[in-house]
Amino acid sequence: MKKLINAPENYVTEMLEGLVACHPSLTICGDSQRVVRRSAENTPGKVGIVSGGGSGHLPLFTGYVGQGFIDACAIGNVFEGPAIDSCVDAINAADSGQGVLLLFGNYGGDRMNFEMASELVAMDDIVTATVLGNDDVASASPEEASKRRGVAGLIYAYKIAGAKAEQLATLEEVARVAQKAVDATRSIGIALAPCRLPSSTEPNFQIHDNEMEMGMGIHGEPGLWRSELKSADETVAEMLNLILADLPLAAGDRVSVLLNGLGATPLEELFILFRRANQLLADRGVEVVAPIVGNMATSMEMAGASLSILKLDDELEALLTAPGVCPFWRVG
Amino acid sequence: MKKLINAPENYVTEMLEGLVACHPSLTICGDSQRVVRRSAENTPGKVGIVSGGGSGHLPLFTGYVGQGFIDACAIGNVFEGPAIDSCVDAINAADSGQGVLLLFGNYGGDRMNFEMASELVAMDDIVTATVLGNDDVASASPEEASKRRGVAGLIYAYKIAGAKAEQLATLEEVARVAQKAVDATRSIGIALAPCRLPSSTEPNFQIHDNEMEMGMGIHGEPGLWRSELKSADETVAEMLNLILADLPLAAGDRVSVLLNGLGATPLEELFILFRRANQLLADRGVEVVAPIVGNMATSMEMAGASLSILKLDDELEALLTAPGVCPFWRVG
Amino acid sequence: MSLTAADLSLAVDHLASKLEELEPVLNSADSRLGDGDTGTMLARMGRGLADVDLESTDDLGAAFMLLTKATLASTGSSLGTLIGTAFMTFAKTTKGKSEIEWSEVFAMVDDAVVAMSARGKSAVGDKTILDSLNAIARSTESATDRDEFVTQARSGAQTALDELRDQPCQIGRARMYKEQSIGMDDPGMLAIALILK
Amino acid sequence: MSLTAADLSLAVDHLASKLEELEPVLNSADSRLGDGDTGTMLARMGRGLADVDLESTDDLGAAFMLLTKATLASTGSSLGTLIGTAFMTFAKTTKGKSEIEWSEVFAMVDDAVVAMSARGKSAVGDKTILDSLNAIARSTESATDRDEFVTQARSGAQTALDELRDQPCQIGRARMYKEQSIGMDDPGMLAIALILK
Ligand SMILES: Nc1ncnc2c1ncn2[C@@H]1O[C@H](COP(=O)(O)OP(=O)(O)O)[C@@H](O)[C@H]1O
Ligand SMILES: Nc1ncnc2c1ncn2[C@@H]1O[C@H](COP(=O)(O)OP(=O)(O)O)[C@@H](O)[C@H]1O
Ligand SMILES: [Mg+2]
Ligand SMILES: [Mg+2]
Ligand SMILES: [Mg+2]
Ligand SMILES: [Mg+2]
Repeated sequence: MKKLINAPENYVTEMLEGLVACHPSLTICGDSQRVVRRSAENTPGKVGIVSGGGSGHLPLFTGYVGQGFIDACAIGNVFEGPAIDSCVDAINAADSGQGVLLLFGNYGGDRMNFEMASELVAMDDIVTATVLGNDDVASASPEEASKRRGVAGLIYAYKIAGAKAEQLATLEEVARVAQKAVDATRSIGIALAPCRLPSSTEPNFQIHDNEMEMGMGIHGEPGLWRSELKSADETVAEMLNLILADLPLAAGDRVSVLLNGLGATPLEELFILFRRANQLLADRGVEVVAPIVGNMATSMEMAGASLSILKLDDELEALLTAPGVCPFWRVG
Repeated sequence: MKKLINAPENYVTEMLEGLVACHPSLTICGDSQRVVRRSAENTPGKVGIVSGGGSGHLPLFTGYVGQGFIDACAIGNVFEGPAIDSCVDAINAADSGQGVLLLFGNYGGDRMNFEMASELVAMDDIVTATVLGNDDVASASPEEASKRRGVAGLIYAYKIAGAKAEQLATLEEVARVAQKAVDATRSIGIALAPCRLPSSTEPNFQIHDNEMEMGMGIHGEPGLWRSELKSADETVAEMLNLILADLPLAAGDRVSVLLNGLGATPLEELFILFRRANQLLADRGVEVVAPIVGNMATSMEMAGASLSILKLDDELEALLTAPGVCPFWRVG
Repeated sequence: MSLTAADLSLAVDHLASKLEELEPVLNSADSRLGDGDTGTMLARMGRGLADVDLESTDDLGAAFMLLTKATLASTGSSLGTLIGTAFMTFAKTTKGKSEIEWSEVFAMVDDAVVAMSARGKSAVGDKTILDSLNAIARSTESATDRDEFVTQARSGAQTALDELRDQPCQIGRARMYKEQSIGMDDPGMLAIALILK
Repeated sequence: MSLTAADLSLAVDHLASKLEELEPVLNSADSRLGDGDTGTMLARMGRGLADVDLESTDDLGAAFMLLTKATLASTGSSLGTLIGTAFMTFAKTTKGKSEIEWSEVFAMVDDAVVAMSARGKSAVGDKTILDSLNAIARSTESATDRDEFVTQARSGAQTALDELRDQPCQIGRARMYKEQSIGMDDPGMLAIALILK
């Protein structure tokens, strides 16, 4: 678990400097210098979309700042929510007078800080709406679905809300489709090996050489169960079953599939997993549209993968496949 | 070093199935089923470009099949060259009667097999030209530069040759710019942790917890030196110096920079490394154009990174920035 | 006896040095059920607080507001934001005052618990920092000076820790592992108990 | 005494079972200076060769051509392609013949070395499989039957291995570590020596 870094306290700052140096479409802003916004000027009449979250999950969250995606992102320390100031700065950066959608994962710190930030910007007459990503089926039972954490599936909500905002829809409408995307998305992750916080000398969890953990959280929080390492086909079948128990799919349904790597799992293995997920869905008569395979939401060098499924209707499919471009995802 | 796979002997086949299921722009073809070609029909009058290489390096090699990149790719077993049959099939797939450029890394097996394949297709009157990627400065001294191995920098040659072929240039011209791109590219890699072949139970090399290896090969072949783990800034400075010793750059020069991850190194760290490379080049008055940061050429779950620099002139820059699209790189 | 800006200054110094020392212990407590960052986050917050210039004002409200800002700038974690919320409540109550009686402090802690509970959507009994603060408020009702307050707070925090250890966590991801969380200390509660040791 | 398709069939069976057994040893020999796949690759090649139906023909040339194809289909590694090149040379020499004299085999091996050297852009002395084959050719010049041939080949392969061990590698990446490669066996040479053991 070696790291190619400098002083741990500069980890986030230096990472952001590298990110914007590589991607001129992104700019760091705000007093805190912990906000990334689009370099382009805000589109007049467009609802702004802001996200935020802890560092250590690239491309999530800030890699999805772009046209047809989110407009600004508040960036926290590794695995910590963004500080209130950054949330305020991000909202200000994204606002064009039509209101701002706050679209982020359902984590305590993030929620509290965006809540406080939205109270603060309300004093400047900025209207906000909030939609929380809560796709991780492992993080709470169906009865407590609203307490679930947001994981990789959040990027579907970015894409869909972003496409709606590009149509100059109202804040209410943008929030509606974002919520619809969240409600139609489920994810489940599997972890094989830990990561290490830059400030720490120890991995963030321990797992035996021959074990995997189903449903582990993206920060290494314990999952649903541990078992001995299974084959890719068995693993993905279990993951899919956990999702289908919560999001039933019937023949003729259309879905998008995101087979996401947590960081250290090679693309080869992600494709092997995707292949099986795709076959199993085809066996049920479910059609896969616009699938995504890659490292889209990571936990630094954690090994493992997550499977997300977005159940489509005509509206969601049109927004998912509408043009959009950010550094790590491009459509059209 | 756990793997999410099924039977090791199906690794390559299943990976390819997943790849083309996710990316409809790619199709598996050939008797061997070890060739990936563009799904689109060949452009009449266009020179074909074929590459090939061992598996285990995704997105390299086959992820760069696309418009304005390579047309077909022969796929070997993990870390083995593609078999002759696949090379022949790939050449046939890419040929539109204007000849085919064979553009691949300078590895013994790959070279011999493409050589034999080109002798075989010559009997069917298919004309080929060969350009070998040999960007890895660690793999041979400057005097023996032609013996150097090809690593991540090969993708610059793909992009540049691909853009030239799109202009319906002759085979001679396409080969000329490919060679020019190769000649203007240098790379150096650093490894922190090994990977494991799917068929093996052991990692492919051993390295201590506190060590890194400069110049290690993409298959884990020993590098130039081992030292204790250094900071990101020190590491990238050393890497840059090794490249500059071989490819001198002066104020006013323009280059593209590829900061590539070997598999398990998080994007955060790649951006921290890139930030410093960019600063050091700026300090010398060198301008960085169209940089790339990401996992573009990997060794499965190996931890580490490589730095590639392409020195530009007007022709190379125009071709590098010309439109092109494949599953893992898009310009314009 | 009253609490002044000088007491606050002393308390902050103690807090910062304790948090530096407790970093590994608290990280490892958090890593059992959470993400293992409680210690690092609190140590960073402690450094942020230590940097605040409390000499510049006699107004306790202004001093607490400086501490609030330092806390909220240093982190965006749940715990940090809740601590910032507590400081903000203290700032409101003490606005314009240069001292308050130690006997009034427990009521301020009660107010903080109410504000934190609203912000955190959590309640006393969920096995969080709220239980520690609530227990501190109860145990310090009779305190009239600093020494009494600290002694009573210490025992309150320890009692809460001991009493809730065998309860399941009700908040955050740890909620999913009710069984597993039984017998383990909540890292936030542990932090408060150890700071007062 | 002459070499027939039946001898070839026996030799292939021996080769395949030996290669299966040697997989870990050869991988680890390769991992010291190369990429650690020599054993796995050769074992796969062995399985490909074992699948060839040599009963179907008496023509040694046709039999060697089947072996060539099986080799080249099973791998694209340097070593595999060089072995395929050797089989192809044997196929050319023995085309249309159902037997050849054991005393002629060394000359066939010499031809193979020439073809492999051209394909591999390498030479005897570079510390590769070429050195083993060259040594085998030299040591078997006087062999007149299978037993003599095998015994002499075994000693030739072993002598080459012993003589070149302390030479530096001149081919592939190992070339860069001339110092390091001194004292280590080339995995291809080791494979030949162990197969003949
Ligand atoms: N909603 C909440 N209400 C009350 N206390 C909470 C809440 N969320 C977290 N805490 C407290 O914060 C501690 C965890 O802090 P920390 O590790 O910094 O949070 P994070 O979950 O953001 O990593 C818990 O031990 C608990 O005492
Ligand atoms: N150009 C060459 N000429 C002669 N022998 C070679 C050449 N390249 C490789 N070899 C032989 O092949 C062996 C390596 O085989 P293998 O591990 O399969 O190759 P790769 O380098 O493709 O992984 C070496 O030990 C050497 O004997
Ligand atoms: Mg945290
Ligand atoms: Mg190899
Ligand atoms: Mg925590
Ligand atoms: Mg090898």
